[in-house]
Amino acid sequence: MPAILLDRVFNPWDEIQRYQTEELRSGLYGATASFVGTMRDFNIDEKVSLMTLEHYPEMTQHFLNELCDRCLKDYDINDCLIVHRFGDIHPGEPIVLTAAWSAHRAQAFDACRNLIEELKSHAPFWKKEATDKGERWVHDEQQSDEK
Amino acid sequence: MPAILLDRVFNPWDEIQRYQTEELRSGLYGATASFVGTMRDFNIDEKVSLMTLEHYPEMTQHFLNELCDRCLKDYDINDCLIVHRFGDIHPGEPIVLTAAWSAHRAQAFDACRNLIEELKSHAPFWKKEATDKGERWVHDEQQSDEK
Amino acid sequence: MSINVQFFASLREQLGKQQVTLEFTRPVTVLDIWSQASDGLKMPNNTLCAINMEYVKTDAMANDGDEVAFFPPVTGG
Amino acid sequence: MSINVQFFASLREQLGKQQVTLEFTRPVTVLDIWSQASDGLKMPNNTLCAINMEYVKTDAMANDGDEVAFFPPVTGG
Repeated sequence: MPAILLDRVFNPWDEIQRYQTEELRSGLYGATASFVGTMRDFNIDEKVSLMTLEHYPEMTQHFLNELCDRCLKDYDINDCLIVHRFGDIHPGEPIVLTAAWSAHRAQAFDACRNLIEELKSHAPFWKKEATDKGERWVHDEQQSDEK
Repeated sequence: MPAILLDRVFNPWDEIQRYQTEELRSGLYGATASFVGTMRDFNIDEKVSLMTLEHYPEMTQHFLNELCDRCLKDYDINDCLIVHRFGDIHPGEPIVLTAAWSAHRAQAFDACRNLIEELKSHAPFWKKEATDKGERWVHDEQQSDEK
Repeated sequence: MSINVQFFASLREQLGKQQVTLEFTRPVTVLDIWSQASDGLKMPNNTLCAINMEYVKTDAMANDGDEVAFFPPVTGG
Repeated sequence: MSINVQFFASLREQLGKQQVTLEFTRPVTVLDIWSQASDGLKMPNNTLCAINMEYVKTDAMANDGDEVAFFPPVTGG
């Protein structure tokens, strides 16, 4: 149930695979739900060329650790995983992965979705986009337009 | 938006990756939700050593194609994917993958979940398990215990 | 008219056949087809029926050349 | 008592500083800390506050050695 912060490009499918191969007993779980958030190359009708993700390292790690702990308590799951980028991110690159393993698909889906919803609402990250018209901080109201 | 039936072991994470690399423009979608159903090595308190998945080839393919079509109409998604095994399956092996790509995470989650729920309710597949006590057909009421 | 009848899973095993082709001289429902194909076995309550790959109810009419299938509740995914 | 104050994102840019250490001689609230650290800028309505990595309201009390952070609504994921 780790939460991993990364300052480099990552492959979410490799991360899921590596984690379940190394940490989970094959045959234990029947359902794996995952979500991957990827940087789009447009947002609110403007072309975005680069995004910089600022975070508050200790608090972000602390928050995501607690989120995983709560998720394991609140849902009937075997395990869960969060991977999140920070720093400079280019269009098409993955930003975040959340995943949950369970015996039951409803619990896997609900836990996976809870992870990303809580992360988006409360984890201390801030996006700054570079567009044709210059840099701008993404505001929370704009998130809904984004993904 | 293909539905793929396979009679061999497949790696769901490779399938997602291959599909989105080959078929989707990077930077187009912001949200990818996926579900993987895996064969567990126990069900209803019995150890299961082998599962045979029977299907009705033409109808199963037809049903899954229609399901993908409907999903693209009913949800605001860029694309979706179904991969499903048939034949002999061993514990730990993936049985099914559903995935949906969207600009919006809620639509990606809802579409992905709709695919697996509709598939489980209506796609013509039948599971037969080999346990210590012999072979048995899995009944629909037992599905809920499984995943 | 000729109807191609298919059975799957536990129904296939119970009836001891996967496929049979039946001839009829008058229009028939899916239930009529079951009666003729099933050697006297009453159709289990939860049986699902399809004509040409589409789910139908037991009172649906089949036409010449149709493929009619009977199977138990599905358990895929 | 000494308080380590941190600012992030647009607040960091607006105030032109990421970190400042303040000294107080009496117990203070998070809002008091903002007032002393923000060079007269009124706290934006949507500002989030944390003491030692936990979200708090502006009337929470800070203790010696605490890290107090101010930042705009979060936009991760």
